[in-house]
Amino acid sequence: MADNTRTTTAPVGVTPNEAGEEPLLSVRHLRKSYGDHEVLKDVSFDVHRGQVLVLLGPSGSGKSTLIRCLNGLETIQGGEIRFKGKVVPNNNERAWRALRTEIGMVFQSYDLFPNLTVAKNIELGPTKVQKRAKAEVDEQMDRLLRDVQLTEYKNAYPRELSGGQKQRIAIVRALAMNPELMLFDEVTASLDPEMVREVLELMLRLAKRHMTMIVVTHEMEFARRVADTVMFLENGVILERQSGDDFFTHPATDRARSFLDSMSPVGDE
Amino acid sequence: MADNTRTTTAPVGVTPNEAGEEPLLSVRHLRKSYGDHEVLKDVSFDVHRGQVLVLLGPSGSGKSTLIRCLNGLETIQGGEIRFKGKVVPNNNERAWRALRTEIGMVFQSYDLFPNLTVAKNIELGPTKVQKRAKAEVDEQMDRLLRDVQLTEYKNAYPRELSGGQKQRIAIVRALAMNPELMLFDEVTASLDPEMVREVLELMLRLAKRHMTMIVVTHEMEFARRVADTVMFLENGVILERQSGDDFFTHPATDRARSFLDSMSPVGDE
Amino acid sequence: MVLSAMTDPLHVTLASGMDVLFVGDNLTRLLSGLGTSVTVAGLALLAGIPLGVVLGALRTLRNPVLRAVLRLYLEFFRIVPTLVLLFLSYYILPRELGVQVDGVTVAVVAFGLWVSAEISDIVRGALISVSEHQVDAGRALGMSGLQLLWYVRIPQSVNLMIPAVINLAARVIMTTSLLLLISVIDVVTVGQQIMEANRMTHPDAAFWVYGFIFFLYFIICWPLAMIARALEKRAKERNNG
Amino acid sequence: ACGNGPDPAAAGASGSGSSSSQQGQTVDEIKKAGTIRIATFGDLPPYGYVKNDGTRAGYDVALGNQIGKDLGVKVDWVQVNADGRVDSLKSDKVDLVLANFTVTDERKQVVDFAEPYMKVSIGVVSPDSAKITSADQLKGKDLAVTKGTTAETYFTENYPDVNLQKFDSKTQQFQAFKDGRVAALADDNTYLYAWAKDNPGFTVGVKTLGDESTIAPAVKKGNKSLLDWTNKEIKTLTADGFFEKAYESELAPSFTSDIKPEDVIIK
Amino acid sequence: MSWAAILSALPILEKAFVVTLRLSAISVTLAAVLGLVLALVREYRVPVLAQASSVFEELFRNTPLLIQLFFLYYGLPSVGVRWSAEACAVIGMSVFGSAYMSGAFTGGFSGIPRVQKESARALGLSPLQIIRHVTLPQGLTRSVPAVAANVIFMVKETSVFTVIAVPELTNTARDLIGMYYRSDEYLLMLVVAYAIILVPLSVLLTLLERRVRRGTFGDD
Ligand SMILES: Nc1ncnc2c1ncn2[C@@H]1O[C@H](COP(=O)(O)OP(=O)(O)OP(=O)(O)O)[C@@H](O)[C@H]1O
Ligand SMILES: Nc1ncnc2c1ncn2[C@@H]1O[C@H](COP(=O)(O)OP(=O)(O)OP(=O)(O)O)[C@@H](O)[C@H]1O
Ligand SMILES: [Mg+2]
Ligand SMILES: [Mg+2]
Repeated sequence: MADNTRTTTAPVGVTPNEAGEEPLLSVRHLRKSYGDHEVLKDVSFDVHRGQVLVLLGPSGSGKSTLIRCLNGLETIQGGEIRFKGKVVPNNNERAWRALRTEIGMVFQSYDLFPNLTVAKNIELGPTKVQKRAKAEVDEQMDRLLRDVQLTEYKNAYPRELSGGQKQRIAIVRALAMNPELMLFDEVTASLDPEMVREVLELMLRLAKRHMTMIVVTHEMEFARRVADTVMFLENGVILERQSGDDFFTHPATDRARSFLDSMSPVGDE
Repeated sequence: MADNTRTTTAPVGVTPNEAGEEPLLSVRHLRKSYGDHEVLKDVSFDVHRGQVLVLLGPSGSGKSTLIRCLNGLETIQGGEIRFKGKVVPNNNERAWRALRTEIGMVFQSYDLFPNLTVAKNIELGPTKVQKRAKAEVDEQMDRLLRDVQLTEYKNAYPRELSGGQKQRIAIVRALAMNPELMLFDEVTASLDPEMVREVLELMLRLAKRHMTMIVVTHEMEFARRVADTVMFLENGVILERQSGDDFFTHPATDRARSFLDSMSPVGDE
Repeated sequence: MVLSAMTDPLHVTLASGMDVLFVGDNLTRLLSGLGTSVTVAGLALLAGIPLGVVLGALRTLRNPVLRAVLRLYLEFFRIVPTLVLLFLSYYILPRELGVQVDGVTVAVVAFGLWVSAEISDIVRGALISVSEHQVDAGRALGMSGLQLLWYVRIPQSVNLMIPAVINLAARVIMTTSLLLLISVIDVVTVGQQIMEANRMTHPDAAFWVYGFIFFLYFIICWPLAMIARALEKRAKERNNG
Repeated sequence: ACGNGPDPAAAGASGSGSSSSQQGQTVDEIKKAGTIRIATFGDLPPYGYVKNDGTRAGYDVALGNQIGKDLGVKVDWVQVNADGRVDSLKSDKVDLVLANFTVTDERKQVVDFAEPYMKVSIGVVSPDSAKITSADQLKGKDLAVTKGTTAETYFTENYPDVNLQKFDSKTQQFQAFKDGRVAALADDNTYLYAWAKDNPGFTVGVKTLGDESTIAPAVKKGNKSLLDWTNKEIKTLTADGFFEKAYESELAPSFTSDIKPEDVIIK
Repeated sequence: MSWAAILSALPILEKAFVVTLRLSAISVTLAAVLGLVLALVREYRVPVLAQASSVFEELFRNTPLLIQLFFLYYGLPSVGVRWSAEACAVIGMSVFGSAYMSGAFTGGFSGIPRVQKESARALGLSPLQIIRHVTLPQGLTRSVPAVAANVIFMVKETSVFTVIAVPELTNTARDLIGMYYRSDEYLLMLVVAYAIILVPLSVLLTLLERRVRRGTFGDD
């Protein structure tokens, strides 16, 4: 699954993986600015089916922005995004709206709808957007809830859940749409330390089941375990892109090395 | 300095430390409720000069409440707090106000006054409360700022500082009163991971200089390094109290053990 | 200052002055005058709220022309005092419409338009106060603009709108005190009729009649304010929880 | 189609709908509608006021009720203040104004007056303790008037040195006067006679000011149909002695004995 | 539309304009000061006064200004208290406005994060020092938007002074209409006069709001 490109400049042109398959997602020359401030500068990379890509980088480097671009939540200033081989017309909300049912996303801030029960939160997308039959959706929901051991909270409101439970439900809500790609943006960053674990374990299980995922996280131990590929971003530029094992043992750039140092627990000098 | 009581019930009566000195702070049978909800139940412990006491426990166990009681920020329902040998009359705001110049406190959420510059923030307590001469205060401030390498931000407003810088200034502000005891309540919990380190390192330096401190934290690695004594709180009760080394290697209670497990990085099974 | 005026003869007149309220049908007349005021307020709200909701929703759209026009509409009502608005309608409405319009209708139209402007701002404010995270979460599920409005923005902002609307209702009721200036027989007009009819027997009627009307308005508007506050508090707790 | 009153626009919709709103309702339309809308004061005893039982009474009201009877329709009273009388006609809120409406040249340009039914001129009432006996004494003093009355116009034009305090309604001007907020009050003398009788300690020190004027019913400008009918009605009523009777029942009890019917009624 | 009528009414309305401005300025200032005192009394839970302040606010927020003015001007003299029309207007509006202003200030004070006051206490500051260094500077800044809205509201409400014969804008315009029957001209002048006061005022207050928000709190 892991591809072993070790390069500081991103490849240009669609790169088939070892199996010769086309990538699921392919990004070329992506540029994004807020006003004068260029946040992503010529970003290119591929993600293949079943691959887990971990995005690392200091605060403000553009990780969230990049991941939001991959779901069409931001307008972009240039470049090309290709999903399942087809180019997504830039900044076309209608095209993205259709794609979003195939790309699931979970945010850092709890994003369950507080006015709806857990069940209603999960059903909303499949029934109202995908227009699937409620019976079938409910059956799938029950399965997913059992999987995360939250069946008993089906009729609870988000406010009755702990932070970790909320994030697991948010993941279930995205999974209920049967996405082909999942995007995770620091989903454990707002959690109490004790709850971080239950969410990360769910994500590990997904990775083991070959879900294609792009993950932004500050949990280094988790990143090390889950990453097929690591992409290190700074100032909107991909500084390096390596297999997870290589990145954590011998990062290619000084910047990445000092970043890894700063993330290790205090006092390990 | 570390005392080696290993007990699940807190000692009663003031306990001199090895050197026979009276404790700096001594708490007996402290009780605190919010309405019907009893948050602290009969809490007793001592802190000696130069000692670092780390308070651990799951969310909602009462750590913040306890630390706030030690600065008179909460009214209490019973018990006795003794500082430098003298009993503090319960819920007497005037008595506490005098003591607060000797007990510094830093909160989780940034608590610098946004309407004042860094310098004004630091000067406020020493000049207005302690009525010290501005020249002398300024000299001390310059020394402290140099120590945390933030001299250049002297005339900046808090909004121009990063989270880590804000917390270091908050610590400097407390130190400028020359307190004999410092209270820290999860001062790194709102920080980006990269900024956590600069704050924890400052706290480590303080500990090395024998500042007496009570610290609530979720950073286990840091806790292990800094703690002379660890006190484990659950549901408002001190479940155990041990030297730091002992606590992290062989906690006495199952509850503490499972707590430590849950705090370790994911996937260490 | 008031106390210094409380000399002895006062107590004689106090008793007699209050009687005015209970002579003849005066009490019922006052109450029915108040009924007129409350009816006007009710009709104005009934007309103004739906219009305001639509305008408010339109103001969240991106169309700059539409937004500018609606903003101007709001600003007009913000600048012109309600009393002046009432006169404008009183003098201009019948002429422009070429039909007979009585004071009550004038008031309902004027207040209704004013209410719609205020409601549009309440609705817009509430709709855009829904956190962008929530809207992003909806978009990430593939929802369309209308679905976002219907499933995310509206349900999450009604509990902010309702207290504001109740507060506005109380304000509209209070503002109906201006009706006397356009010849509507409202509670104040009735009060003045009573003072005039009893000017010989109760020379101090003004104190009691105006005092009573003051009290009447208070017992209508105060509970509304309390309800609004309670709902506001609950909405805040919900949003945090 | 809105409003509580009768709806002539609907009544005349088939034919002269637009003309009716140009010139007001014709007599035929009023009869068809079954109601005539008359503007009057609600706070001007003994001319137009509301009794404690909520019914209207007074000299103007008696005339209006007689008109309603002779037309064979119900009277729909619309209470106005002085400054609302012209506009109530202009904006079709009423068919007829019977509200102590003094005939003036300015007003003739905006409404049509019928034959007068009362004589009037401006008077000034003041406290006995500081009696005002000529208008010149008022210079630099506060004088209460009601907005839209002839008294206001008269003093504005002839005595610019008098500080006019302008009130919305009769109630308010008399209340302010009695509270000692002003030195004197100017209004129609007939009205002041009645008020001074009710309020011992006050005298109408200036009985007539300027020219004697008349009070007449008014209709919307151009409403010839109703104007002609009203003229005929006033003549008939005068001949029948209606106004003497009304004077005796409505006004006399409120006036002091030095006032004679001839001071008020037009022969 | 007659330009002659407009021109001849200009000097009269100009006088009325000044009256409206003057009474607005006085009432707004008094209301702001009184409102601040009421809010502080409540913020610091001064016994008795705090409750009195709440009752005061409820009473005058929930009754129309017009009735309050009638009561002051026509009602009080019958029990022996007589104030001039302008005094009634200013007293009435200040009382009425202060009920709204105290709400605005209370909102500003309660918006200060709890930790701000606590960290001030933790530094040993006395309650008065906390008011001076924390509550006032931060609370006033936070209440600017609500206070600004109240200012606009109060200036508009001065139109109600017309009922107690204060020769302000609305009163004067109605009077002109009553005398000369030219409603179009005078109504237009009335609306323009209010716009001349309120448009610049509201622009000014919006600018102040923006500045204060940026200046003091940034993204905090
Ligand atoms: N809505 C916005 N408007 C303007 N600038 C923005 C906006 N969102 C992000 N930025 C800027 O874009 C840059 C990248 O931000 P982004 O949130 O993508 O960083 P990040 O890598 O996710 O950081 P973090 O680890 O703190 O989440 C930052 O400099 C940020 O200030
Ligand atoms: N102001 C308050 N009113 C009512 N209950 C409170 C209040 N503050 C705290 N509590 C309750 O007291 C208990 C202890 O809270 P406390 O904040 O001391 O826990 P903690 O150990 O600091 O938790 P954390 O690790 O999440 O900070 C909790 O159950 C909490 O809900
Ligand atoms: Mg981010
Ligand atoms: Mg805590």
